[in-house]
Amino acid sequence: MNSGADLLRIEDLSISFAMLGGQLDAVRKASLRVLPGKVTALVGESGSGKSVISQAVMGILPKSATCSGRILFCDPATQERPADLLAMPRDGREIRNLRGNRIGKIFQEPMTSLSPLHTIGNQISESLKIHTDMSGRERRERTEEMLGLVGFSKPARAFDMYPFELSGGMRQRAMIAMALICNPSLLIADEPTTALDVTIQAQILQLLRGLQTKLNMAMLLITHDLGVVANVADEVVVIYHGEIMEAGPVEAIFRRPSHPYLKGLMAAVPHFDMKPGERLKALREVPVNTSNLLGKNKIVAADEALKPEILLSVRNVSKTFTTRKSNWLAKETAPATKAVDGVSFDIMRGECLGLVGESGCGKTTLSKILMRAITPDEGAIMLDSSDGPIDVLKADGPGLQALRTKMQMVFQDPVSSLSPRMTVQNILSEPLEIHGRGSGKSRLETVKALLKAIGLNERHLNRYPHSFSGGQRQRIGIARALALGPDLLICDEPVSALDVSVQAQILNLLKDLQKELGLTYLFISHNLAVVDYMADRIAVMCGGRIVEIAPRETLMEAPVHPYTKSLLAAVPFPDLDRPLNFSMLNPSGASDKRSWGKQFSDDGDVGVLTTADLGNGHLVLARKTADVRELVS
Amino acid sequence: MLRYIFWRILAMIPTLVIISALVFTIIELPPGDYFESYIAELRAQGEAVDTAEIDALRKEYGFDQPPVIRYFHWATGLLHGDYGYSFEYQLPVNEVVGDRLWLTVLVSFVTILFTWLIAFPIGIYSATHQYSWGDYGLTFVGLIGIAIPNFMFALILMYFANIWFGTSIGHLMDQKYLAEPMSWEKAKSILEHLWIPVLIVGTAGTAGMIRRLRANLLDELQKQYVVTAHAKGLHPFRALVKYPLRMALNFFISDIGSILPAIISGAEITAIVLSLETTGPMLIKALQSQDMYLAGSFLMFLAFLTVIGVLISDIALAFLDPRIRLQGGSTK
Amino acid sequence: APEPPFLRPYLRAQALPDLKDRLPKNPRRINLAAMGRQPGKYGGTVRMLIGSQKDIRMMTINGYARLVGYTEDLKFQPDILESFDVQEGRIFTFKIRDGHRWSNGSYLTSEDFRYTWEDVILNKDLRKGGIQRELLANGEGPVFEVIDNLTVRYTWATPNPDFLPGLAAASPVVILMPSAYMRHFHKKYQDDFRLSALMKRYRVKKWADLHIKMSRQYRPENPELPSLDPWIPRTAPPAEQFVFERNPFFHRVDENGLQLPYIDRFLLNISSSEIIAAKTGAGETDLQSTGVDFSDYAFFKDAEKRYPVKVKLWKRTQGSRLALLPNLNCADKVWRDLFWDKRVRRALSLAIDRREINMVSFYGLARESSDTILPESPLFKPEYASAWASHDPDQANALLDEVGLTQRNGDGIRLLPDGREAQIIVETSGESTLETDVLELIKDHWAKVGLALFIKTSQRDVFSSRTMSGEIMMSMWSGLENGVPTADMNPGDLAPSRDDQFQWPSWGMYYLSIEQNGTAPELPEAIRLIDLVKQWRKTANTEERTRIWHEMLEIYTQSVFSIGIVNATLQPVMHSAYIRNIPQQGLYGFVPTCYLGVYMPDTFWYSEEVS
Amino acid sequence: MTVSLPESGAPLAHYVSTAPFDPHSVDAMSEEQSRVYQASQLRLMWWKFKKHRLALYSLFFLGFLYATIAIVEFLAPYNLHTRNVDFIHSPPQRVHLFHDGKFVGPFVYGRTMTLDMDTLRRIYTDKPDQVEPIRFFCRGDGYRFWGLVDTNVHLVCPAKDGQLFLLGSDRLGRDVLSRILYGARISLTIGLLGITMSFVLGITIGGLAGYHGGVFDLIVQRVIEVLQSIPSIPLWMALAAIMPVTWSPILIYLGITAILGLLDWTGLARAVRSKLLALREEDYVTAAQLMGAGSGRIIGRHLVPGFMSHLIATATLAVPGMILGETALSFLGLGLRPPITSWGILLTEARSVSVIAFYPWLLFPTIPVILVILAFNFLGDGLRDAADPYK
Ligand SMILES: Nc1ncnc2c1ncn2[C@@H]1O[C@H](COP(=O)(O)OP(=O)(O)OP(=O)(O)O)[C@@H](O)[C@H]1O
Ligand SMILES: Nc1ncnc2c1ncn2[C@@H]1O[C@H](COP(=O)(O)OP(=O)(O)OP(=O)(O)O)[C@@H](O)[C@H]1O
Ligand SMILES: [Mg+2]
Ligand SMILES: [Mg+2]
Repeated sequence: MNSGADLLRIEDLSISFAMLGGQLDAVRKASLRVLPGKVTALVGESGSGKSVISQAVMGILPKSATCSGRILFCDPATQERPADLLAMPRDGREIRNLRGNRIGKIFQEPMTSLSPLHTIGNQISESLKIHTDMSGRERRERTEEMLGLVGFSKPARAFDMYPFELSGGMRQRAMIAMALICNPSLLIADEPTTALDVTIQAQILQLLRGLQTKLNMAMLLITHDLGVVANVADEVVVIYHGEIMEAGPVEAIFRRPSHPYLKGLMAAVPHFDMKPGERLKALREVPVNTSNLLGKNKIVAADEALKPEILLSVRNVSKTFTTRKSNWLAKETAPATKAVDGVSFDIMRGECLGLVGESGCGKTTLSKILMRAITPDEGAIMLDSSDGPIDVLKADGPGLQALRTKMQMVFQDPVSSLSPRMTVQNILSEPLEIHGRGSGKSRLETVKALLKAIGLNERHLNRYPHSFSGGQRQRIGIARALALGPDLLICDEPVSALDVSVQAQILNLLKDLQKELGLTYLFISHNLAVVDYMADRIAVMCGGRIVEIAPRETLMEAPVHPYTKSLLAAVPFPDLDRPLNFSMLNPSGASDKRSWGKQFSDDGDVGVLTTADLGNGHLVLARKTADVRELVS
Repeated sequence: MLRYIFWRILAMIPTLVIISALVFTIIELPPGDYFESYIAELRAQGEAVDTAEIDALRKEYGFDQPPVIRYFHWATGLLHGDYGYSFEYQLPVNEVVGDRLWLTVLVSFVTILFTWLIAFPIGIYSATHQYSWGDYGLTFVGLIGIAIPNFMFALILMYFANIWFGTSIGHLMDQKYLAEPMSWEKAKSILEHLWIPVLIVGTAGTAGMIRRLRANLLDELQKQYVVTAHAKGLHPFRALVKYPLRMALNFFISDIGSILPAIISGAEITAIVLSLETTGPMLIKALQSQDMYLAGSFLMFLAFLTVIGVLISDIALAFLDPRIRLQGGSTK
Repeated sequence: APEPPFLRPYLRAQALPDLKDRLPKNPRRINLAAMGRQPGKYGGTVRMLIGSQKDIRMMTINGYARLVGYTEDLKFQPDILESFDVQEGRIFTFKIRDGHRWSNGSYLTSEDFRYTWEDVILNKDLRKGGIQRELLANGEGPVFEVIDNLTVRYTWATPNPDFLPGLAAASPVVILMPSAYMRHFHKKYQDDFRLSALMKRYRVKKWADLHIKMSRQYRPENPELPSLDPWIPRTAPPAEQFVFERNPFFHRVDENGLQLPYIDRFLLNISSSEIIAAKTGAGETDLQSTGVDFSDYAFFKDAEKRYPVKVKLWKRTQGSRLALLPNLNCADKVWRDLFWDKRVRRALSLAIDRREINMVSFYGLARESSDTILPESPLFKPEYASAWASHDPDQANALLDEVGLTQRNGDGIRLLPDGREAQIIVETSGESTLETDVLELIKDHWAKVGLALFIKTSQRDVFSSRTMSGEIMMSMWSGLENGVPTADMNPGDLAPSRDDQFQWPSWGMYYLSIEQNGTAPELPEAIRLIDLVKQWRKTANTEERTRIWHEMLEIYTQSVFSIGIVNATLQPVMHSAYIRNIPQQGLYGFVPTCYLGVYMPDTFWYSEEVS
Repeated sequence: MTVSLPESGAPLAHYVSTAPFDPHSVDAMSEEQSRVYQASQLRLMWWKFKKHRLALYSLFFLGFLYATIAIVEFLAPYNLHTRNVDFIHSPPQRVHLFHDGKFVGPFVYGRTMTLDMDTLRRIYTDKPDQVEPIRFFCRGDGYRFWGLVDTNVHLVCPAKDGQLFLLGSDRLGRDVLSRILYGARISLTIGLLGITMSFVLGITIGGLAGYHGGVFDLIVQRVIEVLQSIPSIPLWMALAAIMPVTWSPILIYLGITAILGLLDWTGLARAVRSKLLALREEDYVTAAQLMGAGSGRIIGRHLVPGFMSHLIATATLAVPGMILGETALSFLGLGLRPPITSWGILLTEARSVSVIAFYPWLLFPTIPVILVILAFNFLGDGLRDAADPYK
């Protein structure tokens, strides 16, 4: 193993963007390195320049960017002398030979990074086509193998699927497969696991680690999940506003954080031992005038008692997708996916229902059904709004319009859910315009207040979505959903792209709103600590069904379903002393029903499972025949 | 999809019926009929007109009957493959068109090929080298092509080709080869003449293609998935062709519906000026002299091609972009 | 005499008899030297351009083989006929050349006349319109007799002055068809089975259509149809190129005994009218007079430098190249009253500066004249041409004032009695810029006498119905079609006799429909004119006819029924410099000279040297 | 101070930045910045637009052109129909400044015409001693300005009793330059109506069909098929024939343009539709739907902007059609005809080979056509850039 020389040495890198009204310095004289076979983690606040650095390494900065400094790359596999990547001609042969081949990159936004017109198999195997001389069949085999490695249960089928048919997590895994397919010696992973549930995340981390040892692959890991950092990184670099604040071996960083910024970050991480009512400590707490923020005043406390308890009741909702065959002239025999399968639950007024579950288990689909963005095959949904009950699936005309103000959603994919040709100001004021809230001027005020609440400011008003960092975009999505002051807010991974401190800020904001205005949340997240912090009750989904639902404490402390249990076991902690036990993890994913007890699995029979009530609102999906005690044991 | 195609083909029937009615109306619209314009022409040439005889002819061809009845006769004729009778040529319509059809297809086909061969590379170049001298220069040349009216361009080219290369004026070949069977000399003569209409019609069309392709490409080039492709080490050109170009083709595909009929109808004005032996001038002539069955059947044929073209374009669209659902509404 | 080399293959194959047997016993002998031309030799192909397929009729017109035709100075002469005899202007006896053969070799006999008369003209299926106008005298058809195998006679009760001109016309009256051939298509002679097979083959629904289709002579679309023309068609439409080859049985010979025509072949290529001039100027035609205009002359002249071509300028025969025709039947009462006043018409004519128009559009080479006959006509008198055709705005103003149009508005435009401005809308088919240009000029001329002119262009086919209904106030069209008449030609053009005369369509209709439709002429001059036409038709006496012609011309020009501008405009005739015998000067027109017809293109020949 | 890396491969020291740290330090905005950040979107677009020099010049050029339309009478040295029959087909006159080495200011030499009776051509020769200075702000042909005031003031006029044919004269001795100036009036205005109509219809109908899809789309597509099946030339012919003959040619042309505009949207509609069929699957459209946005808004604010480049390109490409569309028709004897003048008419008047051979200056009207088309295209480029968020 050659760990002699740095694989990647970034020296005094500065990057700035030419913008109207002057230039924006995204990175200022940053230096860092990656050793062969080692992992350097780059952590830092959202918008601090992490992605930009990674783009600079790949030579794919936008044209409006200018950069200076040196990026030396020395590939041990080819025994070449260090070469300055910045000095290479843009899109020249030299750099192209490295890209995708010696340096792989996992992009932060998996949806937009994949071409919508090509199957993922096509896009993944393309790297092989460019850099190897494998035959078509070999490429397909290799790709399917890779897809299997990143956790696709049916790789052969996934090969022929289009990105829009995949869930967020699946796309991210496709992206990972694409970056790894050529066995690069350097992997730049920009938030590689944000859309993945903890079990898959653990599986991916394990895979990466395997490659690291097996192929001596080095990794520049960009993440804000300190838990992941603690588990995989060898060296850590902390960046803030484009400047390196602290750097050192992982030991030093986690045991002796010195810089106030790093300390703040550490403090902002939500953890499982938080007392009820304890607030997260954000780096900067922005006091918000909540009532002003949402454009309408709501005195909740007064009439809360009058309202019925249940805000939204969902009964027996199902949705099946038929995948589009790439050869569609043939009879449509493509297997159907049951994305949501007979889901029923209630959301109480004022509560926060957490929804967790494996990637691809149907969470997004379910939430879109609730929002009427997808029509379910069957089921009923009733919303008991402040103006009387609304049948969500049947509403139309003014009823539908009213419904829209009552329910809002934060999309999982922040990039694609923002109109690329609207400025932030347009985006945020649009819901107000649609529903005729306020005058032009007051709307602008509201927009500014919203921006402030999510930690952005006026200078961002006139920018277009593409010029924001991943986390910034996600926050814009949250602000938009909040603008109307809905009764029910569905948050699909609202903080996945946020660093812990901003995450704390946003979570606190959501909590405040809940408290003061009585907002209700359906909170989808992979980050169990976050769910733990936010939710009053937690529902666990697997394979399109809700397998367990219970109040937070019950679920966290006494999970019953094996799937829930394995989820909890896979949570990485930002603590060097509590490393993930990779060997304990189920190699084929937590949803592998074979490892479940027989009382929980249906063994392929339909209709043998039913919800068992364990009391106290704790429901579990189990065989009709199983009795309660048997389950708890 | 097969079902969709099936339904679409069914839907073509009422469409074609409506079109046939419209075509008939359009041909009927101008006051008078073939015989009147025939009389007018005879008079303009100083020939005597036997009105009684013409009245008899008119009766003969049913022109004393109401248009609706004539429409039915014509439409049922069409169904039986009887395209009616050309007054002007005094022949059944299908005999009139004859060889012209193939010459038209030849000219149009070469023109379209020329347009694409020119427009695609230039469009791609312009988009990737936005605001370079090349971009400006090619844009300029392309725009000149549409800025000079075809008939004038035709006259100019024709004149100078005659002066400089001694090419005979107009037509698709030197007149002496007209009656001859195909030979090497004749083919050469055709080539010598072909480039003029191809250049004229081609340049008139390329600018549109170039500019639209450029615009669409410019939009797509900034998409993240292009960056991904670059990050895979794909050659920029290959990346461009595989990803953004395919996206940008959308507009192009949606236009197939009008390409098919254009192949047959050809660029009428240019063809008239150059006196090409194609179908365009024949159509115009038939319209002008109100030779209604010739014109009508011709238009119907074009309409049929349009309808087919639209169908092809829809199917191609679904091929091109898997997200496109042709059947569903705006919500999934 | 030598055989044409072109026919050699046929002769060798014995597909044709020798020249001696091909010619009638008494062929028509043309003495070229006496005509001031050179006798020539056989051979050559002439390329000619036509604007549309219909223009293959140019071969019939230019070929000009008629039973009776005009000489160059417009006298009747027998051509296909050996001789003809006219008694009392109503008894016409025709003598056929002995041994005259159709182009397929069958003999021409009285039977062909009989067939045409009895089985075609009198057949109700074939002639739905009845007997042609030219064959009617006083509404009655002739009595037809076969005197012998080579002699026929047509006898009318009253004189029929239109008969011979009809036969000599560019588009002649058909009284002769190849009966042997045509019988195949005639119900009377063909059995039903074969007839229906033929109908199927030629895709026609009725036997009459078949007969009409196969017998078309004026537009020679049937290459099978036996013909008497110098060149016979070899191409069936549709085609882009029509080939005509010499008729081996043609009945004319030159003084050396060579059978005419000299030229073997004509190739007629269809070109769009837009490029006929361009092609002509590029030397791509050997003989071209149609589709080219005076405005192309400079271009052709330039081509003389580059190609072995020559361009000649002939005179057009129209009474006026362009004429303004005030619609005396126009619906607008006020204007109609004004137009009925001859002072107004005269004023309109006097106001026009013909000199300027001549200079601008014709290089001063045309003749400024009223719409009347040309000096080439034996009936010409200078006073006809100069009648009200000088440029005299003062007199025009005076005339208009006299009429009572004294009020003017601020722009100097006169006001009509009802207070409207005097705006004259002139409609034109606007097919050439010449018309609009001339109108532009006239607009200014008329403005000087206080009349506003507006130009409106409309489609040619709606023109006549709109004039008829009085919607058109004044139109621009060509003047008298035949500017070189003889007293024996029908003077109907000068009187309201047809519905396509745009100055009095309704009156013309009245006469044409034998007082069934239209309205009776109301102006005394018009009534007189039509009376004179009737008189002319009744008399067979040339002197009497001459008198009538003069009276009519006098009335017509003095009344200014049509406002002529310039006549004797020039027509370029472009030809290969190798072709001989094309007259330096000629009268060019459909009537009466049949374009090149009376100048006998069958006597044109190719020499080895350029002239 | 910045971080310094250790030697290649050496262990990394624990580095801590000593720079002052304030989490609330949002960089203070400079005045320039705050101006930018507060600016309205239109203003931002204008700034971006301005950066495209050529587009800016094009805008000025077109603005200037449209302004001149209003005062053509003043700008043109002659009136539209002023003729001088002594100067038929006179080639362009050169403007000189010096005569005999002396500065005289802009002038042209007087000309004489001789008729060559052999070739029937007019030969023009400059008279080397006859200096005809060009006059400015001078009195010339009278005209009624905007139908209100009678005046005869022109920007430039020929010398008294002299001629000024800067671009030559035509077959009636009319000044080509003046006719081009007058022609601009019709060429630059009437066609706009048709373009606007077809654009509004194309975007709306295509947008609705693409966005809603389903049955609506099916119907719209059938309608489009029907309309596309009718080639425009026969339609022109039919319409031209049935328009009341009493209408003025302008009115007829306007009417036909309008009707064609009503029918011409199909191509655009199909393009819009197929693009929207794809775009409507984007998440941001769902997001907008969930906000309660109506179809109009979604199409107008979310979808169409994503298609703006294409629309702008199409619009600028429609300009040649607007200017020259009528040439094809005039050519067929439909549409506008003399004496009304537009660029198209001026060009169709030059439709014989002899013009190209002898009077090439009659082809001058192509130059303004080319310039206008180029200007519109560059303007379109600028607009595209201004609307482009990635710029
Ligand atoms: N194309 C661009 N044009 C202008 N500014 C940009 C562009 N891309 C990024 N920026 C700016 O550069 C800064 C750094 O962005 P970057 O994407 O590197 O953040 P990041 O550290 O990856 O944040 P996150 O964790 O939220 O993804 C941000 O302020 C962002 O607004
Ligand atoms: N448009 C579609 N066509 C076909 N299948 C789809 C479509 N959308 C989603 N699916 C399938 O439905 C299943 C559920 O997807 P969904 O997006 O709801 O997952 P998720 O729970 O949100 O996952 P993640 O946490 O990874 O985002 C997946 O198997 C996915 O492949
Ligand atoms: Mg980032
Ligand atoms: Mg999801």
